[in-house]
Amino acid sequence: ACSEDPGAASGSAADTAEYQAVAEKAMEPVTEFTGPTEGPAAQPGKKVVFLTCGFEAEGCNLPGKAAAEAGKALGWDVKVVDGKFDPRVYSRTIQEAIDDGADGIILDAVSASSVKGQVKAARDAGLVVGSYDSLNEVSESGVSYDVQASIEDQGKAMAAYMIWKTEGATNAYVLNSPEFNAPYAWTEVAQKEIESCSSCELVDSQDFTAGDAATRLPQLAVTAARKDPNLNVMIASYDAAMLAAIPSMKQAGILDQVKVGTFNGVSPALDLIRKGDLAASVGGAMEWGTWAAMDNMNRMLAGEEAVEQNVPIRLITAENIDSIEPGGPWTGDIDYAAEYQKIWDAK
Amino acid sequence: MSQVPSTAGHQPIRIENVSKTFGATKALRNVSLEVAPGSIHALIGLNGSGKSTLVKVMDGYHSADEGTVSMGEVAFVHQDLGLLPSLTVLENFVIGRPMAMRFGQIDWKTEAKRARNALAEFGLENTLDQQLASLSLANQAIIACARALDRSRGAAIDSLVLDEPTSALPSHEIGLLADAMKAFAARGVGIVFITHRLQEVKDLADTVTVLRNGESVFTGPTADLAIPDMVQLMVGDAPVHTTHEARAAVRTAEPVLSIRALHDDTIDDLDLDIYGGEIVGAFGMVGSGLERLGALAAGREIARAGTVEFEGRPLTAGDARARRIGYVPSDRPRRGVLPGLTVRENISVRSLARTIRAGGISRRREQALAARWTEELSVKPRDPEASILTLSGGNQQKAILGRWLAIEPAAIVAEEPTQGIDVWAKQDILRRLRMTAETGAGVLLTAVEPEEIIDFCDRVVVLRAGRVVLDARREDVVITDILSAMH
Amino acid sequence: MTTSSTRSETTDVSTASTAVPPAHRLRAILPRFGMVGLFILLLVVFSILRPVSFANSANLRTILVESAVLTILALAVMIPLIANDFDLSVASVLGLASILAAGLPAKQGLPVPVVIVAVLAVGAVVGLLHALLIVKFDLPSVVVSLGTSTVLGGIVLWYTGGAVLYEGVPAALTNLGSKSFLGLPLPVYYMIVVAAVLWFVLERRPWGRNLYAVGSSEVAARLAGVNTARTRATALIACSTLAALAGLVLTARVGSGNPSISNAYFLPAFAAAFLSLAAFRLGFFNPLGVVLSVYLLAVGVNGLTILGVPSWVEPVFNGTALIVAIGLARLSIGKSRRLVGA
Amino acid sequence: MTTSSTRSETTDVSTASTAVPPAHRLRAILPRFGMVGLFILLLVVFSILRPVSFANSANLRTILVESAVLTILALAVMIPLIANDFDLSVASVLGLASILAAGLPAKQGLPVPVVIVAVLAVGAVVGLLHALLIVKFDLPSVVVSLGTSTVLGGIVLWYTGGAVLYEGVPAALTNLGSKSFLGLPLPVYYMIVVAAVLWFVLERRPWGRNLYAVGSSEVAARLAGVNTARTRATALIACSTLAALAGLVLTARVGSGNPSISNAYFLPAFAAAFLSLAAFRLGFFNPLGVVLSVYLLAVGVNGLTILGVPSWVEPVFNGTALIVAIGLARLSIGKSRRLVGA
Ligand SMILES: Nc1ncnc2c1ncn2[C@@H]1O[C@H](COP(=O)(O)OP(=O)(O)OP(=O)(O)O)[C@@H](O)[C@H]1O
Ligand SMILES: Nc1ncnc2c1ncn2[C@@H]1O[C@H](COP(=O)(O)OP(=O)(O)OP(=O)(O)O)[C@@H](O)[C@H]1O
Ligand SMILES: O[C@@H]1[C@H](O)[C@H](O)CO[C@H]1O
Ligand SMILES: [Mg+2]
Ligand SMILES: [Mg+2]
Repeated sequence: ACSEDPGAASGSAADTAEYQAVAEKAMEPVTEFTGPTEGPAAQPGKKVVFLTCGFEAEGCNLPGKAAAEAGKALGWDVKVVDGKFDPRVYSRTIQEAIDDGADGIILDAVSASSVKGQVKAARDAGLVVGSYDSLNEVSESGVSYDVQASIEDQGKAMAAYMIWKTEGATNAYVLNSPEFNAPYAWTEVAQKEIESCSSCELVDSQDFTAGDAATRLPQLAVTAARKDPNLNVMIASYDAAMLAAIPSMKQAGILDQVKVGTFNGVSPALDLIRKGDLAASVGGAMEWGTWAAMDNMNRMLAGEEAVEQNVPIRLITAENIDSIEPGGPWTGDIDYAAEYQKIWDAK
Repeated sequence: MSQVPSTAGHQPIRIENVSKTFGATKALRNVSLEVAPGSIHALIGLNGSGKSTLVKVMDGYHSADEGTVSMGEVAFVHQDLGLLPSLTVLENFVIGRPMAMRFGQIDWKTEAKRARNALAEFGLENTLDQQLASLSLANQAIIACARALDRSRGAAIDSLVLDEPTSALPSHEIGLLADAMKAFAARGVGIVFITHRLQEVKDLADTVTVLRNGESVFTGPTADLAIPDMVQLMVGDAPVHTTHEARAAVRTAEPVLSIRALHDDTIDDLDLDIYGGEIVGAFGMVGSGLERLGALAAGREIARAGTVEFEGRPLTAGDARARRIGYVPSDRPRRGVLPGLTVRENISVRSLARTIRAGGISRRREQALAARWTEELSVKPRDPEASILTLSGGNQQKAILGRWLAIEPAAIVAEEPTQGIDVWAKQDILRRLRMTAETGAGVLLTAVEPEEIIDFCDRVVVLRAGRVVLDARREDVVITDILSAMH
Repeated sequence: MTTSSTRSETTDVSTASTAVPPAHRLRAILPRFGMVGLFILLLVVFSILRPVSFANSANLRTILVESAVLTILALAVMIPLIANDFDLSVASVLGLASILAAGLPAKQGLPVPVVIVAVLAVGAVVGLLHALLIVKFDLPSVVVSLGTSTVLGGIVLWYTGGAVLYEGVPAALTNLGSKSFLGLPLPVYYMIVVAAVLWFVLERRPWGRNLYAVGSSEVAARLAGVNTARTRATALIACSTLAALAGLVLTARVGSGNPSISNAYFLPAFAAAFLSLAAFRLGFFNPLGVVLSVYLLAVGVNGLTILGVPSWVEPVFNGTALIVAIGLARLSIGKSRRLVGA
Repeated sequence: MTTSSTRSETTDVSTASTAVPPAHRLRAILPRFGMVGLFILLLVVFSILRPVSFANSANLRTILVESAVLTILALAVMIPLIANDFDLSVASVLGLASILAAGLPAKQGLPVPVVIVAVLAVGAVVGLLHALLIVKFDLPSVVVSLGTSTVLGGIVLWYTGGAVLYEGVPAALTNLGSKSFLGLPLPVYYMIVVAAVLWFVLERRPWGRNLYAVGSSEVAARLAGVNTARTRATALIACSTLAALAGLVLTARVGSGNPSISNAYFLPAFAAAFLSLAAFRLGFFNPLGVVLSVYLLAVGVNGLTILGVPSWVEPVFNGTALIVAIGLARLSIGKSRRLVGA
């Protein structure tokens, strides 16, 4: 690409200012609970299967743990399943849930279209099929509801921060994971945002799968930067994807050249931000989101409609990392659990 | 059993003045041979006399330089039977030929009936479902013959040619095969069989042909020949009683190897002592126990019962001491050579410890060692880096012997030490073994053909039916004593 | 070759003398059905422990259908194994086939019948290539198929860009995977047909005899008049074609094509094939044994899951079962024959 | 069987007559270094095409270090292969070792030196188990190691719950993977030491010769007085222990333990081991050949990536290289010997 020519046009202070504004807004802590305040009490004795994309991705492992806790709070029999990124495991799990007479299933980062048949079968069998962090279409034969932190806000926040920090001279390399709807959408938004910045350039983008995270991505990330000395930004669909790549990049001395940004705000990503190895991670309050998905499950099992849960997001960077408790993910800054507990305990 | 009426329509085998040369070797010199339908014709001769070549010419493996071969449908059973150990007898029977089909599947009923008929005359009709490997070698050989015949059902078979069909068989099983051959002959099938067992010739054949150096030196009724006569014919004018170069065998007081009450597959209560400094030649036919003796005496295998004492202490399974006993197996290609490795590696495999310098094998010393023994045993080509498989059998044989001479062994057990080795190399090797003996090592040589090595032994023993039936100082016996003790 | 034949040789001799008394005969028959016994035992135990959740037709149906694809693949692996050829590429062929089954209609807009033919053809071509390299050029099957496997993985990556294909997989195709007949989903029938046909050609047709003959000793088989080259070649082709069929069924069932699916199938397919050494024809790879093996493991895993054991128990169960089974096979056939040769 | 001997005999004979002229000698030597030539060629070509981005010390350093772990693992695979034993579990051992290296300090709070010893011990124990099952009980190595591999996978799942272990990997450990000496990261040195030691014991110690002898013909080696059982056993133990070392280095380098990392190492490790058949000692597995193979592929892939070829080219390149290499090996050693036996 034109990357070989030295000085890419740099944006003026004016337009980076608005990017800065967007970023700084997204960096502010969450102050109040934006979710629903009333709803049906916990439906007793429900059996729910929480199917995660795979424990190996911290962004699925974390919701899995949260689902178990929410289950306890609801007094439900919740089974959390490691999907191993394998559609066969997905479909077998759904099938077993049906056979086992479960009341509901929640897909976490699992695309309903990759298991159309089973999802339809589940709906036909009268199960509620919820969807969290999976960006699934709600329909008769598809999922019953979909909980998702704002795609737009997350993508924009990432792009804005990078453009700001590179003074509008962003040369970005994007790692997309088409395997997962939500992360793909986040990077897509970020990508559009960068392309819309006149002084920025999208150098290249590559697709990858969860299986590549620990194997192909380290090499790929390093060579991508080597290939193009002007590269200064790398954005990947989700934290877990880059966790193994960053040590390699660091050793190759590439982190001095390239700012890495990812999504989810899971604990190991935050540690990397503290070390200065990761520039930014946009969190979608994953535990909160999981509780929200469980709340909608409870509503539908009570025969009510699912509601918008307004799961918050936050851009986490060196600037605001100190405001977050070490040793854990970004939780949403406030006690969301207590809020849902209130609803569920109500008589 | 001479011509039976039923032989009408069967064609005889007629071989006229066939000659075959391999480079320098005149394998066959205008050999003529006629085999009448229903007759059993024995073909005998020393190793390398041309028997197999004649067979190979008949089945077209070789084409004759001169002469003509005319024969009808002939079935061949080669030394290896071409059977499949892990399949059943029935499967072996049908494999490799068009099978009877019914409703698109193998018609096992018909095939079984066919096989049963073919095997009935040998009382093997009930083995159809057994795994071949579970049958005795004799029965396997019979099945190979029956199969060969059965194959040519279509064009009624005229003759059956068997190359050393009995050599793999323990003596007590040969009877079965003999009866089988008689049965075929009774059907009017002409039979040619090659053997080294002269008693078989007497028992089975009506006609015998003796080959010597590729020449047919006798053809006639078996009745006209006594076993010693056959031996005489095979050996030729070479004096049967060669004068033995007198030698003061300096024998150690205590035996190096001392075998006591040994019992195993073909071995039945065998005792034998081998002293340091002497060369013992053990002879016997296949099945006499000879083929087991070597591995047991060398401590490579442990007998079912009885002991082999080495330097006063019994050898146990995996006994490290056994590595000071050299062992040259008769089955050179499979059990002797390390295929794919170089001559150097084949020779040095047991001597590496002594080539170590500064903690590592010194290439220089190893090459020196290999070079020395290729020289001493005149291995051709003189190239230690050549792959062992590019050497002729005899040269491979020399290299393997070198492997053991190189470790200055306490004892050497060599099976068929001269197999495939030409007469000069033979002198080298045996002289080498003598030198080793003179260093105080005990040497045990085993051979099916006494002529090969007898003159280099201090003591000869003969095995029959698994025990020692003759044990004498070399000078006290003549070769015919040994041959008759063997048969 | 030399090694393997050496071993078998020495044993003929050793076993030659041992006769076979009828009592011993029985003891030789029984082990063949040990695995059937174990299978039934598992069914009974789980049915007692979980009469509702395990022993209900729905669950058993799930077990049947969920393992149909694996069974077809394991049967494919088994074929060349009989002749001591390893095809390490089956899982990748399944992967490519599954991707094409999803992509050809969606991306290239081909009609389903054409897609089916095309996918099977691709499998056959891979098999043909294997035959050429392994049989004609005498290259080791492990290495060749490892190579082709890697290349096929690359082709999948190229075709999918690493993304799961699920848009536009036509109902005409997914119906073939989801519709039922007499209460059983179609894939179960495909599996049954494949197993039955294989059993027939291996047990009842000359080709099968020849294949086992080659496995017993290629040289001896050739001497006996078997066209060993053609036999091995057809085995390799059949293997790849069946693997493609498995991929086709997978996509029809799941309704999507996943670029990294093959990993999940590689080891289980071989495990089931090897397990068959311990069932019915002891020491021989055999189709019924393969089917039994797959379902033995499937029932075990399903039952354990329903009992609520954690998921790590599954691989531990599978691996242990494999080792125990091969150990029993060795015990019952004795040290005589080598069980697997490459 | 006598057959195959006659055959080998006849082949001897046929070749026996042909003397060895020096010209022919040269033609026999050259192919050994074909792969070195190809390696250099690749380096040159990429340096010309991408003088800046490829041919800079930083990039070459990356290539060196990123493949160090794979090299150690491939060397491990190679050892039992020399004696015709397949250890399919190496990748799983690497996986377990890597997980333990991350988990033992983090979860159990063990000090790093203890962790290192413990992890290597685990490897050795797996090897011991293999020796017992494969050598003592005479079970096929492919099946046994497939079984243990599956079980080890289960243990990893049990220990990690399927999640990646990030927290609490001590700096004392990660330093061993990230610190540099004379400009080269430590893992490179580990790899070099392992390769050098292996080269020495295989080429310069009797043990190595015995191992090759067993590979050439176990029976003949045993009759020649080689303790074949002990030789095979030690080879299997060395293999697993080295695989554990590889896992240790991996964690030290990446700073986390990934439960499914083994998938990624399984095939590449075997590919490199097989490729060594085509370098230096043609037709023999050899350590220098393994190292060269890994880096030949690594350079090819790195160069291609820098040229900007799409990622699917990588596996296609690897697979093709493997097949071509084994083909050349066959061409240059002739049909006489089999290249791989199991
Ligand atoms: N293909 C060949 N090339 C060269 N020489 C050969 C070949 N076949 C046989 N010979 C030689 O011809 C001679 C006769 O060999 P042949 O195998 O016929 O002997 P034989 O009588 O069968 O011996 P044995 O009793 O050991 O079987 C031997 O000197 C042998 O070396
Ligand atoms: N299977 C066979 N088919 C045809 N001929 C054979 C066969 N085996 C051996 N020969 C021939 O038999 C002869 C003896 O075999 P051997 O391997 O001993 O070679 P050789 O001539 O004795 O070599 P040297 O005497 O130099 O050791 C050889 O000339 C060989 O050509
Ligand atoms: O957010 C989740 C997690 O990041 C997971 O790792 C991949 O799927 C995404 O949807
Ligand atoms: Mg002969
Ligand atoms: Mg000779």
